[in-house]
Amino acid sequence: MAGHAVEHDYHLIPPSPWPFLSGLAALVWGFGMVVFFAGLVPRTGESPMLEFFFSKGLDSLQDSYRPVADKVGADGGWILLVLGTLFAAYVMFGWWKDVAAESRAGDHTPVVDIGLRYGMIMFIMQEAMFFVGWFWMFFELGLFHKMRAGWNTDVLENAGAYADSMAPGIKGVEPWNLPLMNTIILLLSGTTVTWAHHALIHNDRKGAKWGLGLTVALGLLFTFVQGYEYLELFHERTEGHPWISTDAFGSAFFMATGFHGLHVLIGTIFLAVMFLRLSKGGLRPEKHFGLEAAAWYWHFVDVVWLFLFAFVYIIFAVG
Amino acid sequence: MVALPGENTPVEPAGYADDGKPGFFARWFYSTNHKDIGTLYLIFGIISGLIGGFLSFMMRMELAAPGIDYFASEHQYLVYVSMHGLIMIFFMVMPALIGGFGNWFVPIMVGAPDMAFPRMNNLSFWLLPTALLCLLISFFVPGSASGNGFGGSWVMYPPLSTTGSPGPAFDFIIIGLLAAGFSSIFGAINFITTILNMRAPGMTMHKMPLFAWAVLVTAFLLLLALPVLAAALFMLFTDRIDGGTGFFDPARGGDPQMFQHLFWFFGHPEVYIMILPAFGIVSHIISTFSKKPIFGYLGMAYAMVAIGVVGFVVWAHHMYTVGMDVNLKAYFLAATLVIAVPTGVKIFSWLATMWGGSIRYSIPMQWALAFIFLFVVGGVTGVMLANAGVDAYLHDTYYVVAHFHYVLSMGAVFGIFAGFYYWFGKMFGVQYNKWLAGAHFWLFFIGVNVIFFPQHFLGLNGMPRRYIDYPEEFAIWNQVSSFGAYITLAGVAFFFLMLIEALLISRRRVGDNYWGEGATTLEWTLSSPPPYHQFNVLPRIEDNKDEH
Amino acid sequence: MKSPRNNTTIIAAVLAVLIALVTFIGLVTIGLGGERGMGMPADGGYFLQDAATPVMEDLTTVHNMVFYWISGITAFVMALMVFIMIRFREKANPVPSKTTHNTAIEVVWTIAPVLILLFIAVPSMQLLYFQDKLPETEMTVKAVGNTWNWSYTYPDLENIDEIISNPLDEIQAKAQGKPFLLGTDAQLVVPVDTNVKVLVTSINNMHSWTVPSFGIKMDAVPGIINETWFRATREGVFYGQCSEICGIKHYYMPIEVNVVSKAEYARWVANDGAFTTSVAQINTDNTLIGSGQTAAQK
Amino acid sequence: MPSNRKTLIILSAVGVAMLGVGFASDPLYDTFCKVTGYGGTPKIADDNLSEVLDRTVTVEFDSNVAQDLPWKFKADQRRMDVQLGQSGLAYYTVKNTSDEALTGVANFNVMPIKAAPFFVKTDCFCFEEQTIQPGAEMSLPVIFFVDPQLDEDKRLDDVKTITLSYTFFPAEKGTLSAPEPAAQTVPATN
Repeated sequence: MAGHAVEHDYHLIPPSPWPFLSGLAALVWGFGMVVFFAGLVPRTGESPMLEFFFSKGLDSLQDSYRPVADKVGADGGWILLVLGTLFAAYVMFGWWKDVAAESRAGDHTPVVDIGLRYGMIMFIMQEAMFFVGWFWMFFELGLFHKMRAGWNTDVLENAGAYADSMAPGIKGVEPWNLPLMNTIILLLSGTTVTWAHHALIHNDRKGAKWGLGLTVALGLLFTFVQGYEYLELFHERTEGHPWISTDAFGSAFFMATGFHGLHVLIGTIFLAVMFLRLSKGGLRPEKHFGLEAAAWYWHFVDVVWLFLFAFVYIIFAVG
Repeated sequence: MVALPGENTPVEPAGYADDGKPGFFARWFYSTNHKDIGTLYLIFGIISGLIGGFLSFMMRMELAAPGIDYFASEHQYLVYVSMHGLIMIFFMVMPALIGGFGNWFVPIMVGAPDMAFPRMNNLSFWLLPTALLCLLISFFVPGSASGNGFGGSWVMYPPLSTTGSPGPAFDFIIIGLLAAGFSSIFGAINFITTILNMRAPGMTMHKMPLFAWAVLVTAFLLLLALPVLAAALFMLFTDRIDGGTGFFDPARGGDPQMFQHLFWFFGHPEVYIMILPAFGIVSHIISTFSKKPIFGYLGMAYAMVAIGVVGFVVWAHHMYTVGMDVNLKAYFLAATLVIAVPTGVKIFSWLATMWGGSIRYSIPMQWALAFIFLFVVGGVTGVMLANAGVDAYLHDTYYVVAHFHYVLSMGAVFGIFAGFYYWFGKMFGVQYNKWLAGAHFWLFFIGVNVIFFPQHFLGLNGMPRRYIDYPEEFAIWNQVSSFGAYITLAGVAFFFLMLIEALLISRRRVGDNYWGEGATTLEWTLSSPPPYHQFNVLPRIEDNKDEH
Repeated sequence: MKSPRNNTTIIAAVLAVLIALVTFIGLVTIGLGGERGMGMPADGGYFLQDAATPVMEDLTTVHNMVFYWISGITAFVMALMVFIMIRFREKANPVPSKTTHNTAIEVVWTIAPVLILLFIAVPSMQLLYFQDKLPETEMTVKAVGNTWNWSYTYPDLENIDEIISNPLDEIQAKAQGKPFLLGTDAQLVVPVDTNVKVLVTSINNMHSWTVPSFGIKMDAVPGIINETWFRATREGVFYGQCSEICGIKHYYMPIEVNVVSKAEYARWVANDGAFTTSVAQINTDNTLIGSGQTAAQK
Repeated sequence: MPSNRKTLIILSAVGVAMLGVGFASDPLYDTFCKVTGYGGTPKIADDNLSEVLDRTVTVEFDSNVAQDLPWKFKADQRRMDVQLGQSGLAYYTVKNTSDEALTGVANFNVMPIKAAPFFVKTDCFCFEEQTIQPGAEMSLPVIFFVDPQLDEDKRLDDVKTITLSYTFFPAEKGTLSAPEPAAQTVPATN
């Protein structure tokens, strides 16, 4: 009852502006997404409200398909998109700063700590389901769709036949090149992050810093290599191998690896933040859930990549 | 007002009046209190319900007679159809059941002072107004060449939602649904963590109230189903960009039917997401007013788990007519029929709970009994629709509309109202006027039946869904159905009268446990309304000899 | 339970049985006795449209069988509820029992639905496979969904042009004596007692080709050709409506199938797709085959 | 902390080795392929090497043109009887009836679904851009065979007819192929 002093270990949080601001940030960002990618193209006279706000970029909707050119990035949507992203970044910074402060203040009692673990596991579970969606799409394109459309039966028996089963026009990406390198980079970073974790447990802060720093560097290297690979693929496209983002396989390839790349970036930032906290004297040997969460997340990203490598790259490999 | 036990006992205002409550803005906008957030969710649900209800009422007005009478264009009608579905599902039922009652009572029922992540809890809420705003904006921006708004129904099948609706209206809907989806995912993480990690000492999983069980299963469904929808929505979004992807574009080797698989992989668990919390609420009400413990508690809990699990493997029964391989259809037929088994266990367990009880027909009990009956009616038509062969006739007819409104509009919504009246005094500290509430119930009960029962006939007679106009042969039953909408509207009016009367005019205070001996869960040990922070000393759950 | 309060128990039981009987008999007689639309919805009808194909006949049988079951279940649950609500109301039973378990009955109500579902599943599966398995078809028609009309072609008949089937507006419909929103200006013509293969596809949005009396509903998906079949057993005009949301005129793209005698069909084919002039007598024994039709059937 | 230092050294060594292997993988793989001949498999199914069975199926040819592409597209033959395992050659003819050069791309599918896995095309014009000058005609061949394994599956005993269907869609501007001289006149993407 109310009269009693608090006798439990749970963490009751005072009112916080961040959730409300997150909602606003999401609104700005969502608006930016729509305006940036879709454009606001009301038919004349149909949307006085929007014409009032966005009169400059208005276009008219001529027929049932939108005009091709000039739509992406039109209407000044990028301003909204950037604003929304910055807003969201600011909110996240403020929010997690609060969390870190609370952790230092000792609010994260053992039971709260377990709760955080549950939360992180659930979060990774939902991320996994998100990738299930992409992989499903991918397998549909690789297997079932071709099944309906006519396809070799022996594809399940060997990978070469599997690659042959694709409809003409679908081409995979050479796996034993940059992708293999990226696989090794990610696997390596998995070991370095474990190293960092163990070093921290043994209160070897220098070692932990080295491990984390290396992991971040490897994460950046991965992103760089991935970017380079994309560049090559785009380049290839202009030279008459136009499969990327044109056919459904290219779509699945790009969106799946792209979302993975996004998660690598997020994970890298996560680890970088942990590195900063570590450098500033945060994260104690007995209490460093932030680092653990980052490591879990990093391992998840790693595992997703292994699946991508196996199914997206190897099975659809071109000779 | 009939004197209910305890409801005339004045409650001393001390103890919670100035229990560290923050000021108005901080309390309602920066809230980290599960009860305040639950209240916000309920208010949000009521507002969305009004919007969605208005849309459906307009549709029924239009359909009352053949010919196009009220709508400016056919497109506008389709926009109303689509938005009615989306708003009712994502912004009325889910916020009210999971966000509202889940937030209010799951922590209390498991004996926790608050949710596991109070701040994230508020994030879940504040993403919803953003999402709803996006959906409302979509009304006013171009959808297709035929007008403003998106008219592709809540299922959003491409190519109608890609090349068929090129305007930004649908992009706003995608963004809105993504925001609502993330809101639900964060909510699900919160509920799972709260339930698994914050149960009071002695509260084992098998002693946990059924509503908490229901929310736990629901949260897992949300956690596993929504990300797939998010992926599908992203695919739609990029497919719609010029020079973008071609997932669903047959010209580029994509497959328009694949969206349906992804969508229904989410969409089918979604219907259980909407109904399971109602199951939980109804279980408590039946038990309370029969003054008996739940019959077959474990069976009830695991029936919900079974429904959740099987719910994930039956999605394609929404797609019997798309041209699937017959063996797949046969599998989905069989799997769908299986769901009837745990559902039957629940129905019979409720009846068995009442058997031998001492039943008091209070308002919540009336809603709960109506729920059982209507859910049975909606459930058995589900068995009919599960038959892939018969579905070739009934698919996309009004029979389907009648079926899912019986289980949702009458299942989920009756669950919501049952819970609302059950916990009204607990949440707001005042009791409703029994007469107004009764009028609400009876008008609503009769109204929805008059709306939806004739729709079975329309479907059997062959009337397809999403039609603004129909051949004269369907006129009679449509007229009856629309008449039901007017009755229901009157019922809704009484709901608001009841709210105004109870909250603003009379303010009859109620005691801690105003339902008496049948109400045994932890919320009845607290004051009404509960203190701002309950369980500063955690309750200890003793072994109950009645339990196994 | 308490010592039986005889009156209450008896009244409750009698009422329950009465209500169950009334519900069941009412549902079954009214539900299965409705007027059946002949090729189109019946006015104010509340039952399936009349069957014009073997598939629809089977479908009706399965529907009726399931309908008996679900009416019975509904009546049973209603009776139970009525009995409980009367017998165990607060006044009649002031002291509640505390029973929470009865393994036997829990097993029963788990097993019983399984058995019922088995009874339902078997004929349902048979219907499903019957619908799906194409018999030896004697002719092929192709229905293509467009925004917003259907077009039909006879791939085997070179002399029949594509039939574009547009809906009739209210005035035209009245003039031609066809139902508004069902009638079209150009029908699909097929012979009676013939296995017809239907190919369904679309050239833009998704549609669904539906003829309730045939028990057919097949989605028209762009880039994908779906096939189904029917064998109309009686002559007449059969109407259907598009059943997959396809845009603003979704309600306004009806389907009209004219089933004619084989002789009439042969005449129609010989006449390049017109009924107007009569053509020389055609031997009804081999009527079915139009000019372009070759040996699809051995 | 000696144990940690040891870990560091081992991990670094492993890391460097892995990176090295990563960078070396490309030339290594190339060599591997040159030696073994593995990897250079052609895209479309190899030649039809299956034995020919007595059982015959009828392959029917169907053609569609999506909205907004003013083409006429027909199979030259309505149907063709082939024995299982026997290769068939069929032609489609597509004609541009508009007065501008247009580019289209075809997709295909096979009915009944259960027979589709056994329908193998060894040469096909699907998913390749076809640009046709105004009023011009083009003949498009498709070589196919029905896998004799179809005979082994009991489910497929009732399959007498297989429908092969192609649909031509307008190719979107600049998305499908590099600009070739012929493709310069891009269709209005609508």
